[in-house]
Amino acid sequence: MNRIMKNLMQRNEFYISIAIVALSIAIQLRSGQFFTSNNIVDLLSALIVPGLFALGAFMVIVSGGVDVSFPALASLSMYATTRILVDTNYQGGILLPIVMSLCFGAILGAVNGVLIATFKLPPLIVTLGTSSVFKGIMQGVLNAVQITVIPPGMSSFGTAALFIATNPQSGLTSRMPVAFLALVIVLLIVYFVLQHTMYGRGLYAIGGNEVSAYRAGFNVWLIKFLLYVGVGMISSLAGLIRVCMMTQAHPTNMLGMEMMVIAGVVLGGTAITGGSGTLTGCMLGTILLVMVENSLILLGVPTFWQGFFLGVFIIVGMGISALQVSRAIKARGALTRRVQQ
Amino acid sequence: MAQSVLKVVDIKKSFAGVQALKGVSLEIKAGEIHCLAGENGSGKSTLIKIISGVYTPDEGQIIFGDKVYSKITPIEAIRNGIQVIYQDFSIFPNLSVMENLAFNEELANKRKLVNRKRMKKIAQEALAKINFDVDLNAKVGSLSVASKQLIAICRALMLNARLIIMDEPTTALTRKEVNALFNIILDLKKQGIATLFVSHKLDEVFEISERFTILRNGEKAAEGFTSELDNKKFTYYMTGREFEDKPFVPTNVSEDPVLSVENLSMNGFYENVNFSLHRGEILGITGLLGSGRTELALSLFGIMQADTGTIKIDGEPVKLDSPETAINHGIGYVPEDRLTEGLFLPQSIGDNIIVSELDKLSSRLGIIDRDKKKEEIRQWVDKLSIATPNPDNACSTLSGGNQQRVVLAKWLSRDLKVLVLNGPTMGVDIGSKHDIHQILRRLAEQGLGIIIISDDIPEILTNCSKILIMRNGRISAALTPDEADTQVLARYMM
Amino acid sequence: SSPAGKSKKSESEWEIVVVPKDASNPWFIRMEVGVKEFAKETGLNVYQKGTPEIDATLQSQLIQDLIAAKVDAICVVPVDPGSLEPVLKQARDAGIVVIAHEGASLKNVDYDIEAFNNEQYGAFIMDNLAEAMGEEGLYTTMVAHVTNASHNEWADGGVKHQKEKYPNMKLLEEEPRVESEDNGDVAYQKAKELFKKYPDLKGIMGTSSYDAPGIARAIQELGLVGKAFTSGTGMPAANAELLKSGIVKSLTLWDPALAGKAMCALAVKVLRGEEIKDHLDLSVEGYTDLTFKEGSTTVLEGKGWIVITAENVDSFGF
Amino acid sequence: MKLQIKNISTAIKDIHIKRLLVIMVLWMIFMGIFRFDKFYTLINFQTMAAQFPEFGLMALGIMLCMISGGIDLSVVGVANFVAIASGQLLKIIAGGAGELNGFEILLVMLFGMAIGLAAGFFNGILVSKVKIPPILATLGSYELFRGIAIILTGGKAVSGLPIKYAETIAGKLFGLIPVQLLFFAAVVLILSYLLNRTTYGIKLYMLGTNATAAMFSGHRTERVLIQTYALSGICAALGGLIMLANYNSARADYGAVYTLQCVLIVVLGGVNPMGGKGRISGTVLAICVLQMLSSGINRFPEISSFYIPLFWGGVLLLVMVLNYYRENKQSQGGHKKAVISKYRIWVRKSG
Ligand SMILES: Nc1ncnc2c1ncn2[C@@H]1O[C@H](COP(=O)(O)OP(=O)(O)OP(=O)(O)O)[C@@H](O)[C@H]1O
Ligand SMILES: Nc1ncnc2c1ncn2[C@@H]1O[C@H](COP(=O)(O)OP(=O)(O)OP(=O)(O)O)[C@@H](O)[C@H]1O
Ligand SMILES: [Mg+2]
Ligand SMILES: [Mg+2]
Repeated sequence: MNRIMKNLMQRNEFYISIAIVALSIAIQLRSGQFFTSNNIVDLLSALIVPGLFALGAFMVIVSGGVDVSFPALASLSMYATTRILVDTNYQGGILLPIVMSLCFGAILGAVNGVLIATFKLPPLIVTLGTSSVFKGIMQGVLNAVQITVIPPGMSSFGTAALFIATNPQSGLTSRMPVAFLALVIVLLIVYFVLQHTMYGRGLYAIGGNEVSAYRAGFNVWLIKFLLYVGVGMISSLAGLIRVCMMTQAHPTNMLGMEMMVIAGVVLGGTAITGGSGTLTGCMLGTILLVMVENSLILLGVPTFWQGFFLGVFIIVGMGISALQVSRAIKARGALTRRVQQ
Repeated sequence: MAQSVLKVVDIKKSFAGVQALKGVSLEIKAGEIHCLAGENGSGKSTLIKIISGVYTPDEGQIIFGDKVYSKITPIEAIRNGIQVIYQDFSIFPNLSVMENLAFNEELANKRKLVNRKRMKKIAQEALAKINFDVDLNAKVGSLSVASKQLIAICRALMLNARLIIMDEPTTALTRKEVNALFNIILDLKKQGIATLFVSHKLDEVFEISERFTILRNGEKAAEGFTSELDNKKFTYYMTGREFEDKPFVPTNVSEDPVLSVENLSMNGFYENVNFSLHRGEILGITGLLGSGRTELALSLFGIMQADTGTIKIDGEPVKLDSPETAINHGIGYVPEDRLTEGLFLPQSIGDNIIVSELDKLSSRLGIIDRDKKKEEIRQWVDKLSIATPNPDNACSTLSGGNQQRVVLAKWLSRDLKVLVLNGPTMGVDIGSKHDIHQILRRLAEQGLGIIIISDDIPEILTNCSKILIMRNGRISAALTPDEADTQVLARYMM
Repeated sequence: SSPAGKSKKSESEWEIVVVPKDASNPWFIRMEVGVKEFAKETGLNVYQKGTPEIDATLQSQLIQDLIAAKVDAICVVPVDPGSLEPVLKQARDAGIVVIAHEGASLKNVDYDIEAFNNEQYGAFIMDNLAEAMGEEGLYTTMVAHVTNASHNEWADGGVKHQKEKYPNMKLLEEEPRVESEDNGDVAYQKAKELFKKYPDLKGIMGTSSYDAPGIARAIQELGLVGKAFTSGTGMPAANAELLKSGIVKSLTLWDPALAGKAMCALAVKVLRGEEIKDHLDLSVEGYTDLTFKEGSTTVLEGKGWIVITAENVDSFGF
Repeated sequence: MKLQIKNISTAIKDIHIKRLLVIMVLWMIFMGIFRFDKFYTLINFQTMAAQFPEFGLMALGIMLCMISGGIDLSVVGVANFVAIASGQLLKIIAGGAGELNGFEILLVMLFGMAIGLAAGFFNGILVSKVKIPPILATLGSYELFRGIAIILTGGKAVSGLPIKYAETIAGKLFGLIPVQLLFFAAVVLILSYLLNRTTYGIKLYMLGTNATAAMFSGHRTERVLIQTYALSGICAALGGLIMLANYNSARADYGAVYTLQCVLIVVLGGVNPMGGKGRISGTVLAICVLQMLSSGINRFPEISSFYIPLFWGGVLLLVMVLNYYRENKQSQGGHKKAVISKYRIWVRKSG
């Protein structure tokens, strides 16, 4: 029991969970609305898109990189998909749009992949560049504008509900979107890949030590290339889901999400240096940030104070986890790389 | 005659203008223990990387039995029974022992899915081969250096290795662990597994190897049976020079100690440490890994703080709370690992030399006097004969021995009272090692107090005028070189 | 205030540039339609050029570039009127004709055309909301950003109007103004939170064209159709389904294409040196009888806004 | 002077700088062929020179932080915060009459710079003492400064400033040289002196190269970091003060696009995001290239401004790929390099 406790205390997930619980209670106290079925459903549905992005960002960070291009990539691919379908007056179901956006995502991701894996360029710089290029293609070449009427198959998918949660007191209802399943499925796939395939272990391996990975016989090029292709596909899917759920495509309103998504992943204990981090932590960190961003009104933070509050939250959250880490390092004497026997 | 496991013929390789290998051939026979020696930068690591498929040779052939390759990939090398233990161990610090051990085999078998049961079995079998006991789920990064090395060895033993290559396997090990390693190598020999290893420590070469190959400047300088070799010849083949190692006799010892340490303790690291150092003396500290000597050194340099006790400089108690205060009190520290702690590799050699004396070369406002700086750099490059065409070149262009001289120069350029060196000649070849020892002796004669922390027993015995042995955070013995020899030291260490 | 015959060049050499707030908003894409039409009708060199993102500094730099390129007239819809004053002054000093739209507070302009008065427009949105709410109940206002000038003027106008005219309605004191960040998804999330936290909340007055659709989505999902209401600005085609579904009763707008055309037409008149006086006719629908705002010699007001409802939404053709 | 020339000639040898020069020359030739009369005018160059200082100064701050191995994403937040606070002070000093003298302008600028210094100091503490990864520390502080700016103004613009301020700072010296450019040039000179001639410069590069070794060399690394972020804060503050003059108003959301643009500039200028490498001349050149590209594109009414980011990202990627080919030609031993290119960006290893 004691050992379990001690083990728990050393884990970042533990602190994040405490933070989530504390925040929930705070929201409950301030609004009386947190622990209602429909509020929980609302939060889960708000989690879908950031959650998908976070999964992609997480894998890249684990591999030792940083990707800031996923919002631009998702925007371009969802826009291209929607534009083509609207222009051809597509009336079918959701399958084709998904396949199309996955293809676009794979192609755009491959651009990142080639630049990073083949030319061995730093991922941050590459994705800064491609994010600019993707944006330029979308707005310059494709002349992107808001698309307000999307194919019926897409909007019915976006508004379809798994179930509807009703708050018995206020009578408010919230829809659990079918799209939530996409998050669950991708989460399961990513979990499987990371934990149960050599490919996934390879990601951790190159994040820990790329040279060793190469020497051990991992195909580093392929691992990186496929990583960016996969992340491109996940991001694209997120973009498409967002379009479906909003029943309109807005080319630019996902841009700028990257930093918050990365902040969530790192908050969840993923080392930005690569090689370590758990999927649980990643999701918990994301949930925490989504909760904060979507509960400022419930918390009663006045509009003018919301930016300030968010800033303080990030700094304090990061500060605590950073201090925690450096304390752990000190305790282990890693500063002097002391040998533990 | 045993069949050959590996043959390389006429290998050439060059990097951006440096011809690292100029046509080297080498043959390893089944079960033989072969030593590859040479000065820093003579091309040993390059040759090993070519054999293991990390580098592609410009010319030449790699032959396994009857298969002839002009280039290979790491996987092909592994399939042909080649396993390498790199200088940096090539481990994954972020992953578990089990994964570190099992990856190579899983990859060689082209497995796509992770099977923890199978991996566990592989790992357990690997550990069993050398009777090594460690928690399979521990993160390798949290283990001791020796354990890391053992893991690297275990990993190499799998996959029916026929040749195990070790690049300077003993740099990070103490004598006890070296003995264990040698037993393993002999065991492997019995199983018909050959070992090729690189080392700078002569006693080890003689103790374990049967045949040797010596490289000089990318060419083969000599090869043959170790039994036909002696210390002098070996050194001569490597360096083209001859050396004589006389024991150090301090000549210019001050009356009062320059540094005295009284009842110094740091909870969990070391306890009740007492010693004093006079100007002109060279004090040696040795002990096993984890005996607390590094922490003691770091406390003298202000990076770690002792809990109780006093440190006195010239009889005055001082409070050392940062490297800066230590330096201001005249204490310098040459760290264990020059690559990560001592040098700024991509920066110029010159800047590396003057980095600790910036304020001496600048006005009060922090503006650097360029002429003074240039003169200072030139002076130290000359004094320590650092081999470089231009001190503006990046420090990474220097060989290991020369890099170590740069680290020394960095400290000597300050007017120090005490210089602490942690592993001053780790990974440095005999030639440079000798030069560095001469420099240290000269400095002592000029009135500097020197502390050397080292695993290299001969180094301690020949260069120190006093020897402290640490065990479990305490000083277990204080000896003079005449009272000490390898056995005595080992007894106090364990 | 303008000297006659501003330009010495022949008309075919004139270069008239319309600078919108940004280039991707459907609103300004609609404006460009009008600008292009004007160019085609008159054969003059008239075009629209926007910045890739909505940002006051980028807009100001674009105008500086246009000054350096020595264009003849600049028609601008300012992101933030205050920030443009210095650069518009430079433009006028360089002899360039400056026409603004939605920039009534600007000083350094030849003329500013307002489809309407901001305060009145806000009042009008409030009327629509009040009607939907049955002139009673708790409401709040939503803007793109609290830093956005015109949205906040509309919202202020709306609130003022409510206080005067609808005594049974009440502004939500705890959250009198929320931000949608010009993002339909944020509008949706914020609206959901508001309705959860304040069960009595009955209406949200939107301003940005992303607000009403986002709020409507929240109303629909929370099962509040018929119990909570919204109103705001929006384009017909974009909101046809929403209006027809009955969640939103009516939206207000003016046609940006016509506004764009009107700016260009006015610029041409000024360049030609024609006299600008009350009851000005620009030959553009809704701008055929412009009058100066009271006490102003630069602000011309039209009769401009349109209400779109389920009935008329299909009749606009945009 | 001799040293100066030597500096320039070594800078030109730097491949990054060479490439940027080539790009700039090609673009100037292109503009000369297609839009000579609209580009090669005094007023156009004056306009460009008045435009880039505000974001150029922010880019210089980011450059310093990047050399230290970090980054400063809060510059725009600092700039707006400073502009708002200084704007409010200007109004108080000038009073109803709107009178202002040179001394008062100086005072306000010092006030603004002091705020920038404090904000940068705060970032420095977060990065060096609390050890938050710089990318996140400064992202958080960006939100924080922006939040404070909104609280100060209720989100509204600070306007109605005494015109004297804008006339002075956004004016032209001898009716020819934009005053903003003078500020920028002064900061460039000071920073290049700091980086090349002072102990701070060496310490900064060393810290960015290897923080552990810097500590073992007796440098007070935390202090160097704090100084660096504080300098970045001052640069951003100057940028904010110039914005205040350029727009004669201040608001919490001016220039939000600058953050990413500045990071792109700095990287394109050849600064290594892992730290330890980068020249001020590269950054200045990259700023000029960006300004010429975007001003140039604005000379083509038929090309949408959306192509600016496309060009910009394309140039960045092209330069990087060219570098790859060059370095690869030099050394085939890709794997030693792989160790170095092991990407540890924006992160300070603790200890
Ligand atoms: N990737 C590389 N790029 C450029 N030069 C290299 C590279 N690798 C090795 N060299 C150069 O090739 C020569 C041989 O280096 P190598 O590492 O093989 O020496 P070594 O004998 O292993 O030395 P040490 O004893 O220090 O380990 C040296 O001059 C070295 O600087
Ligand atoms: N985690 C690690 N990763 C890589 N190298 C390490 C690590 N820990 C130690 N080393 C290296 O191993 C060598 C031995 O270091 P270590 O601190 O274990 O020895 P020590 O000085 O005998 O120990 P102590 O001071 O605790 O008695 C050094 O070269 C050190 O740099
Ligand atoms: Mg070697
Ligand atoms: Mg140690």
